[in-house]
Amino acid sequence: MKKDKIITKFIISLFFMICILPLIIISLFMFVDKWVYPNIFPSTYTLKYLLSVIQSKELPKAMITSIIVAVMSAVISVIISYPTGKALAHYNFKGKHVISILILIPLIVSPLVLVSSSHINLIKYNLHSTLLGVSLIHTIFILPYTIRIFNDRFEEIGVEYELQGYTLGGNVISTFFLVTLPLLRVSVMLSFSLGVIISLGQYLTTLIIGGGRVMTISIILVPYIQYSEYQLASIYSFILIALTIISYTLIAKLYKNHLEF
Amino acid sequence: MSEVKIINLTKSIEGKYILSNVSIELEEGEFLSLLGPSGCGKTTLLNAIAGIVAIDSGEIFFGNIDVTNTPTNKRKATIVFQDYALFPHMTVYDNIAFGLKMKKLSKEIIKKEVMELLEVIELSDKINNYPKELSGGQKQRVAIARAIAIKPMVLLLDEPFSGLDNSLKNTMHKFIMNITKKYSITTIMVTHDKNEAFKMSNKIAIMLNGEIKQIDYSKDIYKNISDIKVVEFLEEFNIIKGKIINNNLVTQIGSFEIKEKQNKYLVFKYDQVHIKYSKDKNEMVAEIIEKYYMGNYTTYILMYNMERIQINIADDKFDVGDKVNIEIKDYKII
Amino acid sequence: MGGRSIKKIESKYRPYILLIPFIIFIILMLGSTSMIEQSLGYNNQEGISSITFKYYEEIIFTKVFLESIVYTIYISVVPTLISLIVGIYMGIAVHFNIKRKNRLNNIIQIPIIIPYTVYIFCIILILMQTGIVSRSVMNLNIIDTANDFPLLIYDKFGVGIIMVYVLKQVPFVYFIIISSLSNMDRKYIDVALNLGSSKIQVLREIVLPYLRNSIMTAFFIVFAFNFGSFEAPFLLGNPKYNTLPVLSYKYFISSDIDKRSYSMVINTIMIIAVVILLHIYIKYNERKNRRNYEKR
Amino acid sequence: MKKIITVLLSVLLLSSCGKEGVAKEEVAKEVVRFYGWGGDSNVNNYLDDYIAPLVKEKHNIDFIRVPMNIDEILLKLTNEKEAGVDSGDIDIMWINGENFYNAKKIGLLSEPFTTSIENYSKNIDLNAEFANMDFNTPIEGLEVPWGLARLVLIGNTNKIDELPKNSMELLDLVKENKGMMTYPALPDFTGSAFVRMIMNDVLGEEVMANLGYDKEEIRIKLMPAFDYLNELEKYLWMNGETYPKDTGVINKMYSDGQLLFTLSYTALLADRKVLEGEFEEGTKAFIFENGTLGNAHYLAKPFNVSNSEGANKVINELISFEAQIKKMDVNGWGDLAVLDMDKLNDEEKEIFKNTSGSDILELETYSEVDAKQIAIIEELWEEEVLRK
Repeated sequence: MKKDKIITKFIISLFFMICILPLIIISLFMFVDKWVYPNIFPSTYTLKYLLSVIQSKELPKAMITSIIVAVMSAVISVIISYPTGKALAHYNFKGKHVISILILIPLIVSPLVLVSSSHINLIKYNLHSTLLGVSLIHTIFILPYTIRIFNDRFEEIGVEYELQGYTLGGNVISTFFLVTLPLLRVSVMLSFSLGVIISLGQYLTTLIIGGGRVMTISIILVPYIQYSEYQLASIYSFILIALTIISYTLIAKLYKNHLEF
Repeated sequence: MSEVKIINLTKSIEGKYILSNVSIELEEGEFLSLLGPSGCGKTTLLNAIAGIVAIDSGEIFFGNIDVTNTPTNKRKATIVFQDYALFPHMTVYDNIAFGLKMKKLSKEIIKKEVMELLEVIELSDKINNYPKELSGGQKQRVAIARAIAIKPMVLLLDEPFSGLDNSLKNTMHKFIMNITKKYSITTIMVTHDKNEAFKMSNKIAIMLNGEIKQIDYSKDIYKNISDIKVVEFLEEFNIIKGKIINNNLVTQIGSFEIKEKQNKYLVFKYDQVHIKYSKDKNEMVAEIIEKYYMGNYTTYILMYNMERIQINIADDKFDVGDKVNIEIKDYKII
Repeated sequence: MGGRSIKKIESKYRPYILLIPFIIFIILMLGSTSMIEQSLGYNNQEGISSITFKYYEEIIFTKVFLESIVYTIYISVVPTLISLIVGIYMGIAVHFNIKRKNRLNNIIQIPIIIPYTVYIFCIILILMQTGIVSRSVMNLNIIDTANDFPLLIYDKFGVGIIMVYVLKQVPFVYFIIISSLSNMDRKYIDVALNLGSSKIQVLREIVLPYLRNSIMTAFFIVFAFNFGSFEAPFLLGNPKYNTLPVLSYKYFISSDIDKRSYSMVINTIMIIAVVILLHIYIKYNERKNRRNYEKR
Repeated sequence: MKKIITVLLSVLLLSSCGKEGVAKEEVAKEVVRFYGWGGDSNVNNYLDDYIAPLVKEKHNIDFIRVPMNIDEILLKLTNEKEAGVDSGDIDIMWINGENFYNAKKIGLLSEPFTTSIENYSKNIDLNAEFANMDFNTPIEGLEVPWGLARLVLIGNTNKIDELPKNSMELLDLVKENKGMMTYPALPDFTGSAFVRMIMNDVLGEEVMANLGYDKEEIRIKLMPAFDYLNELEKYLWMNGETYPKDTGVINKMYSDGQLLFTLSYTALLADRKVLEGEFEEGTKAFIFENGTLGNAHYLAKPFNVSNSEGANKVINELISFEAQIKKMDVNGWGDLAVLDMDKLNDEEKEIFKNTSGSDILELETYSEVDAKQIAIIEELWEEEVLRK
């Protein structure tokens, strides 16, 4: 077993380095002024990029918009994927096969196509260039994962608890709130946080559906990545990561103090 | 007026009949066992009575109320699943109180009822524990207490003892018999173990692929047995096939006078046969080929005119190879 | 949980009621079939209303398109296999060797939290010819000028793209493996060991078959994502070698408007390809599950 | 349990008001949304820190800059046109060359509006070629020129003693310094301009002036240029195995010393980067003796502009004398002005003369090819050079 232990420790530390290395590099590049090629550490540092970003009036608005959109898409995704997951796990019905294909379409079809056809639809419902419109388009890319989470959890707990609730006199609503939902609390939290993460990372969807009115952090960030403005890209990347980690740990806290069943 | 009345219940899935014309009638407080091999539809019948599985046709009456189309939460028929399905996120107290909360009773009444039940099942000290902290037997008692709490018209038990070891089974048998008698609850239990059925219930229904082949008081099961498949299922009878010659059933071991024409089998229980050493040559003679010592009785396998006969008797002095003649005390022609 | 006497709830309407939010959402968002229409030549801007397969013929047999198919398969399969192998190895290694898992699990979650675009940016910083790796290699004077450093991004083999996918997807696979291993009963392994099988045999005969289902799921989700993903190949790819989504984007965005139909053709073909793949996957799953069900 | 429901409900409330929040703020103040490429922070700073306060103070208009590439803008407008949106988000869009042709063709642009822009006739030479034709597509008052672009090559004079004056000299230089030069892969805007400049230099301006529109014919006419480019490719960076996506990457490689040359459409980029310390001291911009490619970039309004008045006012400010001069400032953006010398008063002429870069405007420029031909050239380059 000794040899195995070393290899595993090596793999884990390798991966630890790969997960943390990007963070280190990004936080380093935020302050780089000049970094002549061959030397390992930057030649001169500067705060001017950081200050310019902090003072820019777009930043606070973009952060708030990003959070609102992320939370809205997470909520919508949970509301849609809970019943869908249940239907797939606990019932056999005719169109089941088609639905399970439909769910995976957003994962496979190139995002541009989805965005375009949705854009036209959203315009018809006058939802284009609104926070709700952007949250809806983000939901498309969140659903495949969240439906999967609920489907697996429903299959795991089976139908007996729910039926037991009914036979003991509980109606649909009380059984939902007292029996099924508590058992699903973990999945609700997991899907919610996954929704937030995926939404914060979206660019093309927010750009086209948001039409410039919905300015999230990634809208500002991506052009800087594309055109090699490394300092500004690092700063906005750092903000995006910080935003994601904060919302993730907040949600994780919420479900941590409930017993895990 | 019977407490539970089921008339011609049928259910089929993709053309295959799961339940075909099942009819049962129970008085208040009776304990019926649904006995049959696995996959014979007894669990589906139980679920149908509980209202969690839809049926194609037939009626179900609790007392004089027609509950055929009543949704399960209003049907007042509680079921205890095979793995108990105790709500993992609720304490023992909340589990038992669940049904009462649904009836929107006041807190005090619920508390009184639940404490009383906890006394009966002797688990008052486990009131705030979670199901995963209980043993198999304790879980079952809580599940039953939860089912009884709302005073159902009928209690349905789905193979309640399959997960328990033998010693625990006996204690649980007694527990369920007492508690159902104490609250005189009409109970239907599903089991594939015939000893359990005979021991616990006063009525037994033997089910084979979706049909109730025989339904009787436990003591009359053997007396009124009439279906060869039931005989085979009970595995306590020797079955000898014979030919009918002018209203006599002639078999290898003798011919017997018959009443109805279509009967073709001579059946007799393993313990209804006596054997003794054969002195007289021309009497019927059988040879013992196998011998098993079964604890409180001995099983002998005899070959008699190429018919294989099994007998269970207390006497263990016979040996393999002895020649004996047999005497059938009690038999039936089916 | 013991044998389940009842697996599914029988109800004619309830499943459809439960599906209402999903159906409404899909209709609201993807109602218009303009994509498929455009691929068949119908383009209401231009007023071409006749359905023609012209665009299909023109694009399918071109060298660019065929090369792009091969490249897309290469770019989706290679990182998927690497992520699976590394993810499975790590999952098994951690599960059986390391006790204090949660601190580790938090760290390995980080790549899942960091969005794709940020990861692409990090890979650029690390792998570009004047990046971190090149600087360290330079200081060990293995190479003497930046141009000697091999091309790892914008290159033919898409090393940068594969790195991004692997870094993002190994934790995903790892978590699928860890979660399914956590509810695997230890006794299967003890029995196998007791019967004299070596560690390798236990792995091959017991652990991997047990994980087959989650490995299949992980493979499918990761492959499907890589197959259709756009940002990494677009930002890190070589202009000569385009994956299908990038090619479709180039036609979609190109200044020549009626090239957009080519893009729709590509997207439609991709959807068909994946729906077939999905079909096989679901049939495989059902047949396998049905067999397990009967065996019980 | 209760906590989760309260969380979910409060979030829903928060989010619903979020939507109103955005809309309400619109009504109070007048807003003009400027959509354009957002990749260069100097351009962004010019708009955010100079133009926005200027427009706010003069017209009380809130100038909002939205970073969006022109092809995504056209995509958005096409979708909006198909779905019948008559009042969209875009007020001003920053459009360049070949995209104007497509936008005009499928009717994404607004009614002609240049006449209602006061500075248009006041500051710009109305019969200048760039004021009437954009890549050989008649402008017809649909867009206002905002800045002039001259393709310049940028060389590191510390390492090259004599800058090349034509494509042949460039080829020899690149042969000597193998792997120290590259250009962006087409269809990048600057890459495409570089290839066309080489074609003008190799084939001469008359061949480029009448290429016609048939792909095969153009292929034959341009073959010598493709031979030159294939010859050049052997000595390019990574011997032409790959071409970077855009000039951003090439500038970074140049500043890291990987390349001896870079190129840009912003004539003053070299001086600006030297001032910022990103490029070495000896970095000089230069062009070939027979001239370089020049065109303009423009400001246009979409068919569904919501604040047309506000947009006109902002455009008017953008082509005002002060704004154009500030735009040329080497420490800022360094983009050449569209001002017409004769229309300036003496004092303005003085200022204009000694802002650096005004001399570049006198340089000889080739006339641009037609937008449709650019698309064909891009296809041919991919077939003849990239995939060869």
